[in-house]
Amino acid sequence: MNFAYYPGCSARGSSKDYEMSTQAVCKALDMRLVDIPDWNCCGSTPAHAVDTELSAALCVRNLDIAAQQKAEVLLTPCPSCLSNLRMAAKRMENPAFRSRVDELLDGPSAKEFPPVTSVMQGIAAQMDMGAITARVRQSLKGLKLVAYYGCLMSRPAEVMNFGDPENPTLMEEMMSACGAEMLDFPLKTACCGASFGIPERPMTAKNSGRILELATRLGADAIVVACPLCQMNLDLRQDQASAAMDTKFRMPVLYFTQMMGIAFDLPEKELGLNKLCVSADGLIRKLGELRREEAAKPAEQKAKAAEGGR
Amino acid sequence: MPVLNGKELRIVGFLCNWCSYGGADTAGVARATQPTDLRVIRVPCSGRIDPLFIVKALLNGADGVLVSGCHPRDCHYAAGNFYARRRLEVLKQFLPVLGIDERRFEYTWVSASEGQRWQQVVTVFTDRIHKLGPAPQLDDPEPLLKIADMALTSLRSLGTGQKAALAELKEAIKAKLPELDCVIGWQQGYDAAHTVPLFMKTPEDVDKLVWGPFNVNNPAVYLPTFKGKKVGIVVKGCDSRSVVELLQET
Amino acid sequence: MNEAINLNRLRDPAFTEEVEAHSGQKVSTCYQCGNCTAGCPAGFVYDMQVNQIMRAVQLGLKDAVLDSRSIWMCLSCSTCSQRCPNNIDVAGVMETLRHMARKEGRVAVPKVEKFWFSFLDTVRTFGRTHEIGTMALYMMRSLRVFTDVDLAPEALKKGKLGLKPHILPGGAGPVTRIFTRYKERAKREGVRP
Amino acid sequence: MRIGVFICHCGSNIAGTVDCAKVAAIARTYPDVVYADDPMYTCAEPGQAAIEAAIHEHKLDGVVVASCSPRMHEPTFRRTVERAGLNRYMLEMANIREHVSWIGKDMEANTNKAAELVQLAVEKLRNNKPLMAKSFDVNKRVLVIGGGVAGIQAALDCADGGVPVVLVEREATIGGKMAKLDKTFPTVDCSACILGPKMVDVAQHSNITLYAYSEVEDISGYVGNFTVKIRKRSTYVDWSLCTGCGACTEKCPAKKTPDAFNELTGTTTAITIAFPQAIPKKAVINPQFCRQLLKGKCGVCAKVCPTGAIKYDMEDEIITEEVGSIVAATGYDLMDWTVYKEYGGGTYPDVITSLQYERLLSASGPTGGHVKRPSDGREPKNIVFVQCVGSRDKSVGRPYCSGFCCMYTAKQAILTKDHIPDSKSFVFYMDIRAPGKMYDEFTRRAMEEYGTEYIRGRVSQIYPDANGQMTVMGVDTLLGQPVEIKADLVVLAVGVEASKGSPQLAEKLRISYDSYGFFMESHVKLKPVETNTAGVYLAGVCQGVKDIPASVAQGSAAAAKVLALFSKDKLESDPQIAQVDIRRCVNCGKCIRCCPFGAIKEVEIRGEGKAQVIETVCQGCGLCTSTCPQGAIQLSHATDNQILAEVNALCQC
Repeated sequence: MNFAYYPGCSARGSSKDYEMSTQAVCKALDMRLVDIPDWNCCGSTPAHAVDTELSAALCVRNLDIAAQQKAEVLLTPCPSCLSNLRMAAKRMENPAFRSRVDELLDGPSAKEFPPVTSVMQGIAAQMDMGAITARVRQSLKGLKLVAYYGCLMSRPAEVMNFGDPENPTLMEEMMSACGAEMLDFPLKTACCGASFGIPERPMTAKNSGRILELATRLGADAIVVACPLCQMNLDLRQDQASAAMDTKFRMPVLYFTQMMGIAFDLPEKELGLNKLCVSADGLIRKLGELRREEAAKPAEQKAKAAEGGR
Repeated sequence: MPVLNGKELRIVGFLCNWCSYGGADTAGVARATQPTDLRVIRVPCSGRIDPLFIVKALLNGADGVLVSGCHPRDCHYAAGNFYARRRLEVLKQFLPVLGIDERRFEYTWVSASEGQRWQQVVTVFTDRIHKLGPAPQLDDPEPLLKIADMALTSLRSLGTGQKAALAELKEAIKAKLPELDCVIGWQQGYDAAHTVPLFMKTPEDVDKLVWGPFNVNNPAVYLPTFKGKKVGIVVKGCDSRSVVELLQET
Repeated sequence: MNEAINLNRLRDPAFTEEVEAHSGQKVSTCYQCGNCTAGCPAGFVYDMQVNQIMRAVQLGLKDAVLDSRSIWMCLSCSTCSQRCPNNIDVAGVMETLRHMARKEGRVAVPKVEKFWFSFLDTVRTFGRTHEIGTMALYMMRSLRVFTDVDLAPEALKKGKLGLKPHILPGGAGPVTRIFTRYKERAKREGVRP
Repeated sequence: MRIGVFICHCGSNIAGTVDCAKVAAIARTYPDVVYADDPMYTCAEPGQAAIEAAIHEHKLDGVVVASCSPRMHEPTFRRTVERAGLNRYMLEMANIREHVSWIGKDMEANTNKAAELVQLAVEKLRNNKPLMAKSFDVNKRVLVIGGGVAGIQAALDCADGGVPVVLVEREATIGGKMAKLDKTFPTVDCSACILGPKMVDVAQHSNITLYAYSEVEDISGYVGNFTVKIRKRSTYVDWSLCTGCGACTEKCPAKKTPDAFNELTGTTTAITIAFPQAIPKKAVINPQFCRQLLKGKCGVCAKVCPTGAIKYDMEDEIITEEVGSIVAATGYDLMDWTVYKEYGGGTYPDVITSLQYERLLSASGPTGGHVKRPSDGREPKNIVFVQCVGSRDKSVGRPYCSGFCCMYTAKQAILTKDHIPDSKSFVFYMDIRAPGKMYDEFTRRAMEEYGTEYIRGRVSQIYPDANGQMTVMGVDTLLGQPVEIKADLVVLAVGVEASKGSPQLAEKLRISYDSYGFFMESHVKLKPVETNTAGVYLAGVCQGVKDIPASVAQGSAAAAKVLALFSKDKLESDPQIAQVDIRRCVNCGKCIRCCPFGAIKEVEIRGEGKAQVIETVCQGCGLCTSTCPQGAIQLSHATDNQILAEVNALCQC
């Protein structure tokens, strides 16, 4: 089944791996993601920080394209894009606002926009957790993971409707469906420092630091994320965070799609694991051992049984 | 004849003693300035108001009539304002028949603490009446009054259903229940002043059935969802029409 | 700095109303419990804490608010809005203040705005963001040449920084036009784009 | 008819914007008006004397007073005319203050309006008839609902006043929330020690019948003659045999039963006695956990019970009591704080409610009075108290202040220091509300003598830091800085709400309640104990949050109201009720159906069915009057004729 797809700019750059794994996993679940043609940047934080109407205009252009495609729903992997697109669509309900935005566009925008949703919710809507479990080839059983949603995924609640804004659980459900043990992570919706990594590094470093510190203390094998910016701040900037907390974190930070890919036993190349700054090799190795032990167990038991029989 | 050589119009207010009259007092205590046209008649409850009073006032030279009672559910007498709401709503529809502009009559709910709201209600209504201007005067309203009286008598029993008949009704339903998939009715909601739909499948369900002024919603809306099923339904007179409609449609 | 604020003189009720109008939030419902500040991830770099901003808005202390660094440091993570006991969208208020400040050309933390413009400029020229471009522009604007250079090689090695910009297949025209129209309108309305 | 009219100046309140003399002059022109005057203060002693004098001098048989709202002074002037020998219903009032002088400045318009309102009153009065109140007997027994400290106080005072009391308590023991407290502020004396004796008095008082583990099922009747159905829930123990020896509780194998009395901080047995000082001290079986009742095999308690009191087949019992008055004292419950997901929503064992903490402090509690963390039983060193959890918080629908949290938090901080001298307590507060005798001094002591750290601000998030501690992210708004505290134990001062089922009880009592379930008093300031239903009174938190002294005071106040009511052998019914003209009544039964109070019944008069009003039940709403197609049933003092007279007065003038 085909889905209109808005990758977002980072998919072409800082989060190539997210993009790759998303494509791979969705393919594995026979969901084909088709880029809407000629899409442009949603403006991200800077746009709406500078001007709501400008930000809306940038988003609406994409919504327009999706509308022309007669797309039933528009999927995007990036929470930041998602929240911008949804916010824009919501604001456009106000006629005054709409007309001011239309002024900025080449022509008047479509009356109706298709609903936008995250790839994660898209998958959840397509198939229940059972179906995901059914697709698992290499269970994540024995891996201790924490799900980190960041601040955009569930807030503002009325726009994102992503379950309890203080305690979303969709990612946990998906990871558990893949067999992983999910630790309760109180900071799951805390902010990582967002796009301030460049202009105000200490702030980002400290916030990411808090998150990495708690995950490390909880004894997590990895943090699972769904946001390119979070991933960048926690992974690429992990050393900066370490410095800020004067310690040395070694915490793999994977996209939930990469984790699912591993569980589905998709080739590592397609998941872009090599693009992680904090390597996931240790994780993969641990998983391998776990599965081997498991495979070994029945043999032992047989052996025992045999002895018992004698 | 215009009051104060045209400065004022004749506006009569019927206020229930417990909420709205108190609200008007509260407005006074707060020195909330209001137009001077309104003259208030105090009644124990909005349910005491006979629509005939209003028609009489309007036919005898009042330019506007304002009725105000306790907010629905806050009635000092539990249910009085629900009866009032029914009657006054129908009255609104009926006034044009008597050649009275229905905009000259309004009913609302104001609590004893809502002084500001009262001020606003009076101001808005008075403005409205002033926009409409003085009401056309009849030299002999009596014949019209007679018609009104006859017509309104039928209004009086509005919503006084059938409590007595409830027992028999329940029996009747219980008797029929075996051959039906379900019977739709009302049951008490989260408090005595609210009802929610009741779908009766067992005799125990039937005992939950209630009847009274709080049976506001029209149960017929649930009929389509039972397409192909054999269902019974308890309706008010007005609801029965929608049932008929549904029958005609399918 | 710490001398008494003359509330007769410095107070600007119109400002409070303007903020409430633009943000659609009732600032007067804030009773200063400080929950916003308690949860704010950026608070430690603020010059005025969120609750103090809200207080200043209530009092109509326009200058204090619009010249504060805080409104520029806000991460827009909405933690404050989420947990406000009075259901105030505090983040929304912060954004409104940011817009008002910009329109009046008051930018307490130029580097942040510089970064935003660097980002938006790449969007304007290419239609999509371009990390290297953004960074280069920002370095020039802010003269902070060494920003994140320590990361660049790592990122490059991982192929996470697209070296060449990805321009829209159909050309960046449509997007550029959006910006142009925006700038023109701002000029017409006499506000700073 | 001879009518006297009195236009009150009310100082300048009315005279300021109404020409009272002119109104009086106009009034003299109205039919039947033989006397009109405009005194300075009609309600004052000389003013009333003047009315009496005028009645005698001018042989008046009706009086119109134009002054303030009748809701204010109608009773006053009714007494006045009564003193002068008139029937009290031969008085009418025109409200020319709240409805005229106070809402407009235009002297001409006001004067004209006042005059018309006076005419309105005169026309009404001309149609008035003297009404005689009927009297009926009072059943001098009282029902007290709720055995908390307020209910106990009300019950004891009534009982001491010689009134037989029926006390109904939902739980297995009386004592309510106070019985769960360790110490009480501001004196820090032991709660059980001061409440215990009162509970014993209840048990021993010859005038008190106690139904514990029971609930009010249904209430009918009216002031002086209520009929109450009480459901005695099954305890599976015959209390007439149970001696409270506790043998059963020692032997019961179901030891994992959650302990409701200890706020679930500990476990108990399936058959249990709430606590040592319980009244009545009787065992109760919790059917959710009793193996005999669940699986049908066990029966240990039955075996060990020396008196054979265990009855597994026991069923609920409905008891009917006749009383003349009712005191509602149903108290409160804590709001469901698990909505605060940012505080863990109840998932962190070391984040507990203040009431749970009371149990941890209490010697009769699960830890024997040694403060231990629920998670690992360790003694906490850093304790954080968070106030206003579920109070003053619109976002969770609890905008009101719970009143006593500030005080008990200070108390708990002090007790914590007593229990664990090397501990440190922090209190997050928004405002300290201590307006009571020795209250503020008490909170000061917590800070000054016990070194409790008070921090002004709310808490944004609480989470376990995986090192066995809780991280508390708060703010010090006075410092203008976020603050963070590593805590071993966090105590939430959870806000209160009306106890479960309050709205349902209110419906049974036919009293109103606010949107939070608290019962409505009939006047916020002047009738804080009465309700709008005659004979029903309120005591304690069921009417609004208040602390122990206030609850006790209101308990006594309610008792005083009951005793005052019972001081008369007969009660007078309000004669402003509906009356049936049997000549017109066609027995259509519509009035019977519409009456919200079931005050109309069908009777047979000379072989014909007729409607008849039960005078003591009729509340005088007049619904039947506007319903009767025949105009056969008329509400005295607001008959069709009287109201139409007013309408005509307005329209013809």
